[in-house]
Amino acid sequence: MNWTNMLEIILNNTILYATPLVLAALGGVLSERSGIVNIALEGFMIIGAFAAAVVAIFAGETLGVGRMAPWFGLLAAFVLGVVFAVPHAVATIHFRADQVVSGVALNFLAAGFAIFMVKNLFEGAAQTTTVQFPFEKYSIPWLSDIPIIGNGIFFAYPTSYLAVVLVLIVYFLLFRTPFGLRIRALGEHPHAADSVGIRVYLYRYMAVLLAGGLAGLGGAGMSIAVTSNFQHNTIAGHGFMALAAMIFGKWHPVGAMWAALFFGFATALAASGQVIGLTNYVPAEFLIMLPYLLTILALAGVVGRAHAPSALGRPYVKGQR
Amino acid sequence: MAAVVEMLGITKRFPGIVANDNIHLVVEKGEIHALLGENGAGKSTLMNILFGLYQPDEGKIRVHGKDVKITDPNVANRLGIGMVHQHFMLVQPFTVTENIILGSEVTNGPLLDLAKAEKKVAELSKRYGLDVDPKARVEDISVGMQQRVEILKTLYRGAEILIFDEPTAVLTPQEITELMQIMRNLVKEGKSIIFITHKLKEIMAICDRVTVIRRGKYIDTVSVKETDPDKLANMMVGRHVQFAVEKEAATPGSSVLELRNVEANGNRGVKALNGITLEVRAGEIVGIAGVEGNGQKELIEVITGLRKTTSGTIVINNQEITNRTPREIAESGIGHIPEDRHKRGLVLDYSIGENMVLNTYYKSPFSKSGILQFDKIFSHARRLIKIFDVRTPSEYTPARALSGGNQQKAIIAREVDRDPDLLIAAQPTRGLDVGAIEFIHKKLVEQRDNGKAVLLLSLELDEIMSLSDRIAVIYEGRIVGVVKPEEVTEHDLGLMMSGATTDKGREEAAT
Amino acid sequence: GCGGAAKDKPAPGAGPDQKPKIKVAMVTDVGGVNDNSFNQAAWEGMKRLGADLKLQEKKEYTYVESKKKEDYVPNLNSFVKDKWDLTWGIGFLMAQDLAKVAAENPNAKMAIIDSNLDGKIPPNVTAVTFKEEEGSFLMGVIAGLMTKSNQVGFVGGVKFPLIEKFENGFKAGVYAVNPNATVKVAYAGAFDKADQGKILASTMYQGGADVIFHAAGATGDGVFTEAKSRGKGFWVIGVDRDQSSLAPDNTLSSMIKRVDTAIYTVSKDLANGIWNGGKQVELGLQEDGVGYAPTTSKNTPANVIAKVDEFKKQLTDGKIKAPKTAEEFEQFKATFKK
Amino acid sequence: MDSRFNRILIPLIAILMGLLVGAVMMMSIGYNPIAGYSALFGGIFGSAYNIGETLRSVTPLVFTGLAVAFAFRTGLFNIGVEGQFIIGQLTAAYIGAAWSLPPVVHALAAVVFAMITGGLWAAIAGYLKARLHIHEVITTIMLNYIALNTSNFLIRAYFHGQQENTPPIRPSASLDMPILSQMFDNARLHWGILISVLLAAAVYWLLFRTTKGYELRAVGFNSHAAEYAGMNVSRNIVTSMAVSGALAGAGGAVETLGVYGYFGIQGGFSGVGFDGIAVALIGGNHPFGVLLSALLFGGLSYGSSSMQRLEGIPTEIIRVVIALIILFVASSALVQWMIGKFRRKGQEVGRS
Ligand SMILES: Nc1ncnc2c1ncn2[C@@H]1O[C@H](COP(=O)(O)OP(=O)(O)OP(=O)(O)O)[C@@H](O)[C@H]1O
Ligand SMILES: Nc1ncnc2c1ncn2[C@@H]1O[C@H](COP(=O)(O)OP(=O)(O)OP(=O)(O)O)[C@@H](O)[C@H]1O
Ligand SMILES: [Mg+2]
Ligand SMILES: [Mg+2]
Repeated sequence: MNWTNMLEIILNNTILYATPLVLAALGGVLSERSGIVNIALEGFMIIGAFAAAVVAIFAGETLGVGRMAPWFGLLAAFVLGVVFAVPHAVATIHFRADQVVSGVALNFLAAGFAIFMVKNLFEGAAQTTTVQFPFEKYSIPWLSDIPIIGNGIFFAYPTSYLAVVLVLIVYFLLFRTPFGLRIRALGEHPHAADSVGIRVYLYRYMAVLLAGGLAGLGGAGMSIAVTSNFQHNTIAGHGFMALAAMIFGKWHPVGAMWAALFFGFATALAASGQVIGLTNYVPAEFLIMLPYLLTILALAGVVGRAHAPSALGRPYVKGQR
Repeated sequence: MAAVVEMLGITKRFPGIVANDNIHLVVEKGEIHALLGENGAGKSTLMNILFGLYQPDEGKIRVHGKDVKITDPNVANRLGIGMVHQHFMLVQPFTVTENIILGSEVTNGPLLDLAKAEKKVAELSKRYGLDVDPKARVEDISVGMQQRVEILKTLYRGAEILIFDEPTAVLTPQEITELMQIMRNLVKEGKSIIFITHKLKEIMAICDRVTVIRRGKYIDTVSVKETDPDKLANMMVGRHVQFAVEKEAATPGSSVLELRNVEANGNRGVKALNGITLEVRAGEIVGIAGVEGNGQKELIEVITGLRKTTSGTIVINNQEITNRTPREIAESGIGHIPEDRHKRGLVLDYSIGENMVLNTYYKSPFSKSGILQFDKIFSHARRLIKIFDVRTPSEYTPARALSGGNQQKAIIAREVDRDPDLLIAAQPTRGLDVGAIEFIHKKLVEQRDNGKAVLLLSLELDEIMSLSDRIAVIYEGRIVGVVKPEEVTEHDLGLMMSGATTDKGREEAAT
Repeated sequence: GCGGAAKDKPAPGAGPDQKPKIKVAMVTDVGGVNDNSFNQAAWEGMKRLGADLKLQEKKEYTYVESKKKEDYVPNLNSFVKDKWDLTWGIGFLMAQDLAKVAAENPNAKMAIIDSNLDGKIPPNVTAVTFKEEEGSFLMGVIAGLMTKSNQVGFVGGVKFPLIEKFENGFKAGVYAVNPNATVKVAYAGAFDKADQGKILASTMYQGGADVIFHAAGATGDGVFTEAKSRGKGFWVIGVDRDQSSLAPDNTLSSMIKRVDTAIYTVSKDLANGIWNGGKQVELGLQEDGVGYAPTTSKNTPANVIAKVDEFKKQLTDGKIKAPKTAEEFEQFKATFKK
Repeated sequence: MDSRFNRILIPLIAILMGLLVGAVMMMSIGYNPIAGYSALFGGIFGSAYNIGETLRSVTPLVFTGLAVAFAFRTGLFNIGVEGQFIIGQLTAAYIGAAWSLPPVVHALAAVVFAMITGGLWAAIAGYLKARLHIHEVITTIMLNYIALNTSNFLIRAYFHGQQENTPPIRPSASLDMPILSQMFDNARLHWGILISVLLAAAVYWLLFRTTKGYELRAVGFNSHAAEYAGMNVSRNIVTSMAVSGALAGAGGAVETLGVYGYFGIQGGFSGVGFDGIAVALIGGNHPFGVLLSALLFGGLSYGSSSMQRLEGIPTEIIRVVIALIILFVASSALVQWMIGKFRRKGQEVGRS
């Protein structure tokens, strides 16, 4: 294939793969900046993927809203993501549960619940039917006429554009508003925040619930854009990759985005490698694991350690250091 | 004058102990009221109650004559009560301004307006003579400036009644004089101040009245004019306290520690030590005097192996230990009371007993062929707790649960008990009450008299003066002079510390 | 049970007038019974048997899902130990485990799909395998004839012998009808990564391929969504069952494996007293064990289908042999002539 | 004493609450919880065979649980157990098939080498953290995929028997326990169970009784203080990752040598490593706690398939139940609060 095509598709796949990770990682950033560890991203993504697929199917087939269907799905994913974040929030904030334990529990809960519901909604089937109206790629006028990056970058799913917008929003929220200042203070020194009368619990709740919603959107990005259905393995480790992106991106929304794009780029690169027949020289398995190798190498190259919010993972108890 | 704060019959119980037992505290408008008591006496607790962080089990609180329930810091803020906490409540990666406005932010629509906020902060700091850089990150500024930020936080919230919990424990002498001036300005502005300190001369210097508590019980409230340090010490400890350190003249022996032109970089890569040359001999206490941030920290770190030197040699007992590992150096006969007890000195989640063997755990009798001997470890701990009077429920209590004062005693016990040839003591009495200080000073002198070398680092000039046999003054990573305490006044020392003697040289270098 | 292989009496309860009775169970692999693939097909076969013999679900025919690899043995045993007449293991993944259980319980009758147990088939086991290479060959023929760009693609799940049968059969089919067409091959490294499937597919399509055949389970779903979102002219060929519903306007055909037929016939035979234990039953085009989906005619012109049937005949007559491995494919290229 | 009492009571209550919610879910879709749970417990304890298989399914969880718990105790989060387990499986399969040694020795050699390779694999993440300060959570996640694909490649290219599997291990390398298996009606019981218990004891001893354990935990709690005390922080980080990985590797080895007798190309992760995280955390990251939580976790998931087989109840319900149990155990504050309320009620009743 000629190299412009190649470049286009690599860029395009980079974005395709990165989008769900970016959305979920944003959730991670919010939650962990407020001091609550969030390895439940995987679970929230599962729930989001589930909700989006089911609602998109229902809206498309029963309500007959046609092309609007995926948007309903997206909304549902956010809402159910928030709902599922509630137990995590209650357990870790109110009942001081170990935040990792609670996260692990939620991953189980989400997986179990989602499949359980699918089996009930689709007479016993382990996966939903195919989403008849999934998201379609949109190309941005003018921009998409630019050679290479036009088709590479400005021809993507709405979820990708949404992700970019949300990166900016979360960035402003965290670094330009009082809300963000308070959230970040909680992640660093909750006692300080408390001593100036910030409602520690309230703000942590908001952060964790929003995180659930964002990760939910990430899941939706898989089921109604990429796979067009939901089944037990629609989300297979993506939540953990998002977690990695968040850390790689140093708990910063923009950083997380670049990290996710990096994973996506490596994945797309590996795919192209196989297709152009590198497998005659390199075993397929090595191309398949390339992204993970590159990540480690990249991290080894990065100067300056990422350091987590100081109070991350420690439950907040008044009057105790 | 009307009472602005009345705390009447306050009782607060914690699991296993009564921190406050029917305590009274009445503060009048425009006064600086000292709260005095041993470590663990209940001062911080009482103040945390006034600030709404703890709820009293009994007793009532009146502010401006009205009964109030201070359920949380918001209420306290609304009542015009502000607190400068003993352990700073500052968000390290935030800027000064961000820390000050946190919780009552300056906004422009939905967004933060940091520019406007910085102006406000600048105004405030001018008005009260609290010099801060609004844009600086807290993690980059000196402890003194951090404290000024804490004060600004309360003023920014319009506090009329300010609580200072041991502000001076962490300050340099210069900073202390500045703080005193600030406090005077504040009362001029009509504020009232509650001032916790263990340093009686500070109380004598600026307080109007002082309330003394002991072991959680109210002792008395007296006017400073009608009392003196000895009376206060007596009231607080319940016995006579010896302030002046009694010691015979030193009989220095062979050289124990020797540094030759040692250079090293600080955390930010800039040169922190440039050519330190210093000797400490057996049977003497050498004090390092200097303004904070002139290389004291780095000096100790290179000696103990926690920081690499870039050039120069360090010799202990005639054996070179430059850039050896901390363990090798410790084995060669160094004991180290670290400056930051929480960061370096203790594993807060380990029991006191386990902490007492933090650097000997691998040696007999505490470890036999790789196996820990807990009976030995804890009996050892019991012994030290007894000798050094560490106030702890038991040797199994986690270090975290101890009063900072007692945490400090535990560390000192551990290091002194190892009976090292060279004992490095950094800020050994910071935050301790007079009783504890007296005791620790005795221990250091004992070490010396047993023919051991002691390297004392303290920001308290009078501690340096009273303990040291020789004083080495450090300035900009160099020893700019070694003097005998009886031959200098605090004033001369202060001048040397501020680099006065080398001003000219610096100007030349600058041009 | 009562040993003795071939001449087994009809199972208890079978009288002259009434239908023969039998208790048959199947153990799915980790895909679960509704995997839209061969576990599901297997269960359809069971249901057909149940309807036919008026068997009662759960009591006389049933299934159990395996969640993990470790579940296979206990799941198989759960039926063997309550003396069910026949226990199916669905999928090559449980080959070793089924052999083990069969050996421990020589009186229990068992059968497995997709494995010949490395040729060492115990007397109480029937091993059903399919000639995927033959079905894939036909898919190759379709792809080879339908491609306009002379570039076609193959997306595999994980690279191992079973999937390589698909790959090489397919390549041979393409070669047979269109020697100068190139086949791009890529493996996702997983059967459950639809996003990988989509990325591989889009890379292939973008690179000029216009037909893609997948043998990658759920990873293949990504191939369908990619074809669908690209619209007309980007073709995909499904696997195992008729997958055209996933992208009706882009699906040329599906290489179907009649797992259901296999389950149905072998079980029904046993009910009627026919049991060929210890043997490998290999189902190819001949036996209708593999073939192309009925919906093929939707997007594939009749002349192409005719060509496919022609090759089908040659394969069944043994005139040509579809290759299973890379080596066999090389030989095929060497020997095959128009 | 009260706290010790709670340490028993809280998990019990958590389990009950979890099962309760599960029952509600069953009823909500028209299944009979009594029947469901009797099927579940029948599936766990119902027969000698089931008991045996339950124990078998618990065994790998003990290893992975120990691996995660050990890392946690030393301040590290090892999400890489999954991959280290795979490395162990591969190593054991290779040594078991390729070498020829006298019986017991052969099996032991395979386990030991699996521990070494698993340990080295994990040590990579340890080294990257110690030297380059790369967060172990990222590296271990990445190393999982790398392990999976490396193993798949090695098997496909150099080491496959029939089809996608490695050649079977030699009898001399097997960890089977024929006698015990017989007793449990051919359940796949093997020496690995014993090994897992021994390792649990060993981990306890290493962590809480030895000088090394004191160091490892100190570094985990406060690396600055550890450095001050003359401990080599970097080396300790690498060591604890290596030990953690060795435990996982041992798990992989016994799974290969005791259960399957071969290893194969994998389409994905088995999840046993991730389950190990849950097991470790339910077990309070204490070796003996891990033993118990592995029993709970393994038992429930194993029994769930009988629930599906006999009553047609989706096994996901059990996933949910397990999730809730973890959640309730974690939120011990909640449970304590409930116990408290309950007690107070009791007292009031007593008074009146
Ligand atoms: N949150 C708490 N939990 C348990 N005990 C506490 C708590 N806070 C204070 N105490 C106990 O109450 C006693 C008084 O503590 P407090 O901090 O008031 O002493 P202090 O006067 O501030 O000591 P210092 O002079 O060292 O600051 C201490 O013995 C401490 O153990
Ligand atoms: N988690 C806890 N459990 C028990 N006691 C605690 C706990 N946290 C704090 N304390 C007690 O609260 C009191 C206040 O803590 P703080 O650090 O102010 O002690 P402190 O003695 O004032 O410190 P310093 O000696 O540095 O002045 C201390 O006496 C300490 O014993
Ligand atoms: Mg205090
Ligand atoms: Mg104090």
